[in-house]
Amino acid sequence: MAETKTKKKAGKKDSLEAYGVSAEVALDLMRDMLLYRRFEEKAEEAYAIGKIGGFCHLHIGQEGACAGSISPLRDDDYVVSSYRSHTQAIAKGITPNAVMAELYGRADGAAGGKGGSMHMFSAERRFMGGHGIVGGQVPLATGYGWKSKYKNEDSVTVCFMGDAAVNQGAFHESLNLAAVWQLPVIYVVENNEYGMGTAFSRVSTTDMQDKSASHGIPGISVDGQDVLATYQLFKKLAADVRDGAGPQFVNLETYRFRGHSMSDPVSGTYRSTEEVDRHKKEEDPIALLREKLFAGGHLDQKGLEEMNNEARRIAQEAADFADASPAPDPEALYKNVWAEENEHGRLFFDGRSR
Amino acid sequence: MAETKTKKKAGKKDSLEAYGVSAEVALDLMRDMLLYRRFEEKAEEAYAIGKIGGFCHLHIGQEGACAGSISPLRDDDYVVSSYRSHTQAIAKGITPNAVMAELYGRADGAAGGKGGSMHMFSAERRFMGGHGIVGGQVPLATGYGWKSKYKNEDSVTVCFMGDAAVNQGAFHESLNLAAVWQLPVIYVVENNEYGMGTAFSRVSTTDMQDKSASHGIPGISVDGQDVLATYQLFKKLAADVRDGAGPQFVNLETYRFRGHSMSDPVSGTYRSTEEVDRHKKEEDPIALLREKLFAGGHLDQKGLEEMNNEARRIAQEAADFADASPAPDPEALYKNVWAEENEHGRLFFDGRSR
Amino acid sequence: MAVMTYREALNAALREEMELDPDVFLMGEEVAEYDGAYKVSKGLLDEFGEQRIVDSPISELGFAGLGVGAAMAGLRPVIEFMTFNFAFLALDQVINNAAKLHYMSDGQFDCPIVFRGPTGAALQLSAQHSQACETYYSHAPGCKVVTPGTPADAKGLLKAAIRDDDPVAFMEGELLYNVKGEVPDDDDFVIPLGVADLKREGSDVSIITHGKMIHVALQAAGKLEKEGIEADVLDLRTIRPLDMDAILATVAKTNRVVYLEEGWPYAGTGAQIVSMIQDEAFDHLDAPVKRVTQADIPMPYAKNLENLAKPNANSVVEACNQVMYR
Amino acid sequence: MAVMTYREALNAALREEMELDPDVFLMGEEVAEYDGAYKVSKGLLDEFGEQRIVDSPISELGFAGLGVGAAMAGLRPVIEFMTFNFAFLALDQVINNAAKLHYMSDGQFDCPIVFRGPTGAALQLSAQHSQACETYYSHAPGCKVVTPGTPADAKGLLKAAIRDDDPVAFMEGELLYNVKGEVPDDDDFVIPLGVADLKREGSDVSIITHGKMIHVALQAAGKLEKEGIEADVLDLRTIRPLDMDAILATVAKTNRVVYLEEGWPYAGTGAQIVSMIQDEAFDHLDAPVKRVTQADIPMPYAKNLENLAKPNANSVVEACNQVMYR
Ligand SMILES: Cc1ncc(C[n+]2csc(CCOP(=O)(O)OP(=O)(O)O)c2C)c(N)n1
Ligand SMILES: Cc1ncc(C[n+]2csc(CCOP(=O)(O)OP(=O)(O)O)c2C)c(N)n1
Ligand SMILES: [Mg+2]
Ligand SMILES: [Mg+2]
Repeated sequence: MAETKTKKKAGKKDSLEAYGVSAEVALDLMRDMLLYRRFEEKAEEAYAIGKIGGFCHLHIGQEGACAGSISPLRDDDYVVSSYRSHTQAIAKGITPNAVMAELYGRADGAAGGKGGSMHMFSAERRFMGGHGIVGGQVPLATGYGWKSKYKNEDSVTVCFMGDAAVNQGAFHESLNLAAVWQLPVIYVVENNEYGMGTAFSRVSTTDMQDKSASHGIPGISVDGQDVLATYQLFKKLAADVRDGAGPQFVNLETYRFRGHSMSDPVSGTYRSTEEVDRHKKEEDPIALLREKLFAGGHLDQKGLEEMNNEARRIAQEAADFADASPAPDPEALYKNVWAEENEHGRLFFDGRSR
Repeated sequence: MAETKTKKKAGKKDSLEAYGVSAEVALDLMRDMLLYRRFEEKAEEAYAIGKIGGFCHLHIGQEGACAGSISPLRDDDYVVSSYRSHTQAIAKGITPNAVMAELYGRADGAAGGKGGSMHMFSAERRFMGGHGIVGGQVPLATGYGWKSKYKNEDSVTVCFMGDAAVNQGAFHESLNLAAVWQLPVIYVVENNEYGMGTAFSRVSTTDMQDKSASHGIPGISVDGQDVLATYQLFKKLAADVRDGAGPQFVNLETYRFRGHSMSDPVSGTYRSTEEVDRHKKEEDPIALLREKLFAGGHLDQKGLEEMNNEARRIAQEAADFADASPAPDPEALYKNVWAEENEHGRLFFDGRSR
Repeated sequence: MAVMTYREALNAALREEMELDPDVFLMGEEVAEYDGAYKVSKGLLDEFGEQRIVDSPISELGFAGLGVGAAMAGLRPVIEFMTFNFAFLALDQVINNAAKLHYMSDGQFDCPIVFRGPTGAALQLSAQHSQACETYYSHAPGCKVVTPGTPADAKGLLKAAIRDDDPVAFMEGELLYNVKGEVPDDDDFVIPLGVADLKREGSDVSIITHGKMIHVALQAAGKLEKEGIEADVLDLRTIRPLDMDAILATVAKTNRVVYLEEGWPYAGTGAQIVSMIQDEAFDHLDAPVKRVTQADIPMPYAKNLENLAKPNANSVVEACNQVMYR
Repeated sequence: MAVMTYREALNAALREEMELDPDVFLMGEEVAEYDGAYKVSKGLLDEFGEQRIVDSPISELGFAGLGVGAAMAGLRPVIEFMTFNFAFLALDQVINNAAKLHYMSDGQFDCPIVFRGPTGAALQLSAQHSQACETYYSHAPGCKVVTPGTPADAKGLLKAAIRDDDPVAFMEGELLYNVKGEVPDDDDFVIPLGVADLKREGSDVSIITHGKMIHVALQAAGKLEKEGIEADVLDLRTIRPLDMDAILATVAKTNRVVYLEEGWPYAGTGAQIVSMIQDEAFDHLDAPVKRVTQADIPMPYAKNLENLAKPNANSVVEACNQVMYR
């Protein structure tokens, strides 16, 4: 079933030209990844001092997968994801300020403080959420694709999920529906090798790339730590799908440098410290791109530091913004439960609207 | 992924030897198929005069798939199926009397009249039901396989489902679990080409045989109208699985000669009358075996008529038995809701046990 | 007024709303080529084509979720469950997504989707096919629940449900599809959600009910009439929003109430309504509110057992006698 | 008596039952190598091996159904849902299979399975992760529902649930896992299902509740005590079977009742219990029964909103004042 298999680690030393990516784009990707890293570190810091509550799933280590897959998209394309999606929300155009304010549970957050870490939304930017039920966003994505086709629009939907989500029935039902109706959806597994503490190889006997085989959808693997390869693939796929190529399935190979969520250990139980260290050392998407940019003379240490400072500044500004944003008005509690409060009858049953 | 593809219609003219099946077994299969046909016709008749109520899904046309797959099994093997399972219940050893009495909703039925057409059960015969939710039995089957493995038993589970069931998430989740834990389960699609009025090709872009590909389970196709080929395959598969070969997936190609249930048209809307007639003429499992038995000199017209009369007699006896069986005692209404009625507290909330 | 069946009324509502709004589409198993398992969508494929009347694979979770996504993106899907018994498979998408998305996104996304199909028992379909599912949907804020009992209500309420910007579980009755009744000829006959209907007037006792049970309630009222008892029969029509004013009005009038419903008792609609009545009309009650429900067991197949398990006019009469201390 | 956490009590119950009966096994996400998402199964993998403590793929419908099948075939599975919020995906297997199979097969197959895990809200986990799910399970005959609030109850009831021959939804509280309490040292400490526990005695007003809300109820009773009001606090412990005798006893004693629960109001446990109280103890009630529940909205993330949405001691005190007309 599978068509291409871009080998992991392949091409890491290649020049930008080999990817068909301009220096300008590559530098933008660098800026994006730096921002995602600094942003998540800031969130980590804020969590530690109790500014952020609940679960908080960081994207650190997976910035290449994020930047490379979302940058090639258009504004009117749809992106939807799981709970690990702060940086994807930013990539699709929600301001870091609004994302951080949401993490803080503040009125200026991307969901007015109601959603939190797992539920970022922007109707305007077509970022369709942050979803907390593993696999729950996959049928939704299929619905965005349905809408594009129904309305004869050439918008594309990119649906992110973790590697554990492919074991949900929702994944398989959705891929089959998308295949039958030839919907413009790119289903993307951000394959960071673990679902919480469970290695993918413990819950599947096949390779990730084969997971779409039952549905006749091509499975394509790409090294998500190589942001240029990822960018190149998604640029092509988005164009193909826009042109009617039908649904796609991407095994976006990556690695998470932190624990599953803030309360989980980074390593020690289900993966060794050496394994994590090796990945950090050899497969940091930022370092890998830096090497290429330095080698090609597109960036020097000073330029990098400037970029990094800018990323840091934006992340800090987001934290300051969030901190200054007020808690939601208590009046907001009962707002937006319903889109339409019918003229007649009772909708609430706790005595509030008696 | 798929390993064997026994082409449909292949080998229909072959001699018994080519299948490795003795004349004795072949004659037994003939007897079984005749019984299933006559039994279902009797049910059809009883339904028409209001003796049977609710839904009633007949197996007419699919007798070869049933006899060929269940005959090779042992008593301690598990069989579970969908709502289209009267004849499978008989094949696994429930008496035709008990099956018919269940259809009539009588006290002597296989489920005391509580289950009806869709829910035949026998704990003793390890016939695990008759299930009404499409795909709902597939996780259960996985559980029987789990139990066999857990208890170090060499019993095998055969799980039947219709072709539409492969589009249920339950199917995919189950196959993955069975693959990961190498459970002794044979998942069998009785592929009669339609789910109600929907042709399989309208709801899948891949062949049935590929439906297990995502899970690394081999997909095997066999012509279910050729009872000998079916028997041969299941004999081998049951032995393999008993020996630890792990889960299997069979595309058992067949055709239903009646409507989906008693209230549905046989043809005219979603399939042509010509199509049905052609299948009846060319692919009747009983006629196909008859040809072989006649050609090989294992059976003559007289012998066949005797067999047929015997089948007719058993079906009639079942109807008489069902007719004579009393309706369930009204006291049965509240019996067996709970396996254990706790000493304390209220379990029923309709005032009955206040 | 035209006389038509409940099925025809639903069909007309779908047709009219699809004509009015190109974003409305119908998706489900067998809804197109087969005209619907219960023929509710008869003829619509011819009229609207296969992009808008869509046969789906048997993937309840998948296509319900597809509908939710399409609704978020601006369409107005009508998702048919062949019956609600099969929709347990889709419940995660209804409760965790459809009902919560508007709130979680602080109002950025609406979910104008209708999930419709029959609920409750038909005839001898046994345990897995005979469950009244109202509780699973009405429990969750964010989801509206509509249960029409007559052709007119079916038509007027389905049109309102399709126009509503929230997810609506629209629960029909298989045994109602052939029921005939008058349906107003208005060009655009819409019944707003949240308005109960007094299907019969009387001042001695109130029978409150919803869905197909109104026919049982009316039958019981007929029997009571022969004994000189006049019952108010209040049809809630929609469970969420709930017309509490109408409930309180009938309680104030008769001071004696029976709640009748098709489903199981534990945490059924009736439980909630009893809880509100005793709270808000405590001093009006001359007797405890009695409930009549399905026997608290999975539905059996055998005809005699099934009849014993279902609520009927006699059990309603008996309950009325109890609240009247007769 | 030993003092231990709720988590340790559950762990001990699992260990003891697994030692006693080789057919008991535990399956779920992260239960083995990871010791459980909330560490309830800590150390059990080492003790019982990977055949009996089983890490599963994230396939709730699949592994719940696998458990039901294994139970039909004679094993006694304990299926852990990481939380019940994720079990909507599995509900078809629980309701349509586990709860109905014994009846549909006329008693030929038992389903001795326990589905366990936390229900309800923890801290700031937002709408999809903070739902109290009792209603979905208690509505259906054939399914038992257990909601322990203390370490002792957790241990004694889990042992009873595992030994019970019916499917049991065993609903814990994430916020309870660290709660400490005394647990009897008996060799085999089992609390039978269906026996409520009077957690505090008083004769002025009854607070009836279940699950983690007993702590809120006791807090409220403490506040009331300062005002000279003595509350009976009745912990139902199991919702199905339900100790109606204990409910009627406290109602007869105080004549004033507040039902407190963590979940949504519509068709919640409280609705059912109010419905039964007004029916069976009508003449004992000096005031309508009041209910205190979560705000009728999906759970918001922001700390201030979440606090407003959850039931608390003050709202219980207020309800008590209402039923006492203070
Ligand atoms: C249906 C469901 N089951 C379980 C969970 C609990 N849970 C949250 S994240 C997670 C692991 C998911 O791993 P993966 O899909 O690989 O995504 P990653 O966290 O690695 O990005 C689990 C089990 C859930 N949220 N939803
Ligand atoms: C989950 C679910 N959805 C829908 C139905 C209604 N239904 C019953 S049988 C059927 C068609 C199934 O076709 P197939 O699986 O091919 O089996 P066959 O009837 O051909 O044996 C449908 C849609 C159901 N019983 N369960
Ligand atoms: Mg992962
Ligand atoms: Mg079929």
